[in-house]
Amino acid sequence: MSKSILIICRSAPYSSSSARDALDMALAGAVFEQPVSLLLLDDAVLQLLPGQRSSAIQAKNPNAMLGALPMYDIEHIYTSLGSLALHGLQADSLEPAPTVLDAEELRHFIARHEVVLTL
Amino acid sequence: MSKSILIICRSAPYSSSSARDALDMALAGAVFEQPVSLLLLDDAVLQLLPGQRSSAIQAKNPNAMLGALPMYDIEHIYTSLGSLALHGLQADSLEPAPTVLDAEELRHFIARHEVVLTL
Amino acid sequence: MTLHILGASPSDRTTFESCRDTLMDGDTLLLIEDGVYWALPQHRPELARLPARVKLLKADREARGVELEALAEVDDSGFVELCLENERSVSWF
Amino acid sequence: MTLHILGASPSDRTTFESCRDTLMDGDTLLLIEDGVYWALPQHRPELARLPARVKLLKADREARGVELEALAEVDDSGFVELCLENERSVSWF
Amino acid sequence: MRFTLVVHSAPYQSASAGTALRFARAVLDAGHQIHRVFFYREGVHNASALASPPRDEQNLPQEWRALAKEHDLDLVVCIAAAVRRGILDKEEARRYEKKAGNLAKRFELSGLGQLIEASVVSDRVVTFGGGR
Amino acid sequence: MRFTLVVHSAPYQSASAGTALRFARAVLDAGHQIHRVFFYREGVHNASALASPPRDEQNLPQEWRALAKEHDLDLVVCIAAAVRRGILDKEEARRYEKKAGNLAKRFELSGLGQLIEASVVSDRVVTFGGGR
Repeated sequence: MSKSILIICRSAPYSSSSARDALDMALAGAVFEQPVSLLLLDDAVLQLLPGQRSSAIQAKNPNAMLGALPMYDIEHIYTSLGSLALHGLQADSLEPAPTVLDAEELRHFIARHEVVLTL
Repeated sequence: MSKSILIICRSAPYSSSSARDALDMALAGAVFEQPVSLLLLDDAVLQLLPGQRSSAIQAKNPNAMLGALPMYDIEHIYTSLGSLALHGLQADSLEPAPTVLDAEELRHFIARHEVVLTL
Repeated sequence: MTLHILGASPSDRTTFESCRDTLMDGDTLLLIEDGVYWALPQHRPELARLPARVKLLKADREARGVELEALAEVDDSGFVELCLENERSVSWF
Repeated sequence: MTLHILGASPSDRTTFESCRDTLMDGDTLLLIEDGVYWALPQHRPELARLPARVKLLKADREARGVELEALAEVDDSGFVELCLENERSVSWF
Repeated sequence: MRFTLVVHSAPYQSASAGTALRFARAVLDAGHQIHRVFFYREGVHNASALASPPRDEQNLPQEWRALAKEHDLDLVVCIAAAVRRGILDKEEARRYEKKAGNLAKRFELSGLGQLIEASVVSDRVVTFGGGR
Repeated sequence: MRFTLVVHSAPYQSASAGTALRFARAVLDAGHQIHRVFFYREGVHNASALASPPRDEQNLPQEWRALAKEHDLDLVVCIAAAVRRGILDKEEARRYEKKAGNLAKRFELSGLGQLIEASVVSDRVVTFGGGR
């Protein structure tokens, strides 16, 4: 039995444990061989800013782990045009580079998944 | 020894324990005979909406306790014009009716206090 | 069809806008917790422009002293029903 | 003079606007935690319009990968200094 | 129909901890099943055996326990989230050399796999967030 | 100069729990005094003796304890906020008929009066919020 699971994270990398918790959920989904998508909306797009030196605040950088997701068969990290616009970011300056959904694609993307988990 | 203490609360009544915690701080200040002011900004002005029937969610209504503050020599509950405007509220439809500070008054009000505690 | 569950106050515009931008025709938006403040007269015009049906959660609305007026509400069992009527739920907070 | 300490991301406009509206000439605004994202190019014009001096907390800025460019920053001991230079602090979060 | 609930908030942190309990009751009252309630993030504090609210305040850990007893609910607390935050069962207390655990009865520590499994086998999954 | 710090957030709930500790260190490094650190709201979880983070993660309760030991800090946890949330010292554990408390060493439960007193006698009071 299998279900498509969408994980929506909306938090900046160090504001709380949310970014890392979303990653852990995505990895758990992959380990249990479920098709998992990770959608970073709003502040969560800030997880993809390059050059994070989080040792300054004794925190782990979720960015490094986001880059490792393809090893777990999570090939794409999604975000929306609106989230990029919120902070004036360009997809090609982010690491790992996200797959960007426009408004119409975003709506259909959500509707394509059977389970949506937000955090 | 005495210091003027300003407590700024910015939370709606049931979103978390913040509204009740702010009240408890104000009461503690009064019990220890310090001059205390309570400033309700942004969502905190929603604490003053009449007709809250919080038994529906098994919560205590902070509104009732706000009305009892004068008994503790906290005569005024302050808010700002901006906070009323945020939710389109009129001071005279609120209970207890707050003392409303305009932008200029608000700045000076904060600067008049020796200690500012926010929550 | 999707049930969108919005628990954030109108002071959190970013959450509202992200929720709004994912609504499709046929979806339902359920306002719970501080989301019921969207039913204050000040905020209603924005609700009216949404492409989704809007409902309020009764207990949360009553607790917060918000008038129902022309809007629709459901009780907790109606919340469960809405979950069943829709294929999935998305929580916005 | 007051030290305003802003820890909320630009996605929380309500917190920013309340903080902004209480700034007086001579006050200092210290951006900490997710507040350092106000230094992203997108958000700088609003910072530039504030009547207060603006500083960033270095460790928080570095952690989040935000460029300093033309802004001023302080380390943790500078944060302590700012508290002493001002008569009171107000935290916005 | 089978539901799974995901609870992210601690009792005093966000109204959603209370909303989740009300929703669980409504699901059961309507004759549906709850496959699992999964407590994640700050939600792990709903499983504290030590929470001691004043008598006139809602006691969410106690109410979850009572509901679980009545309906034989599966209340699973994410072990990684819990241990970090100081919610331990007896075994974890031993592992980390603490004198005693504080996980309330009827709750069980387990991994995120329990959330994934629940998502797959349930008809509906509802997240109770708050305090991102 | 004398500082008082007010901490409102739990370790994983908000970055501000970590900011508060860094600030405390900077105050002491600069040769100033900390009159008191007052833990309120979810901040009470900084005082958990049971928190057991992975080794490669910051352990805030432990770091507060170490700092308190080194500098003889007064770490006060609001008793009303703590008891509700399941943080109990031995005495409160007895009062509420729990097997054991979980308040870490060097922390002390006391009332909001301790915050008011600290506000009055300190030169500066700084709030570390987050997660309203």
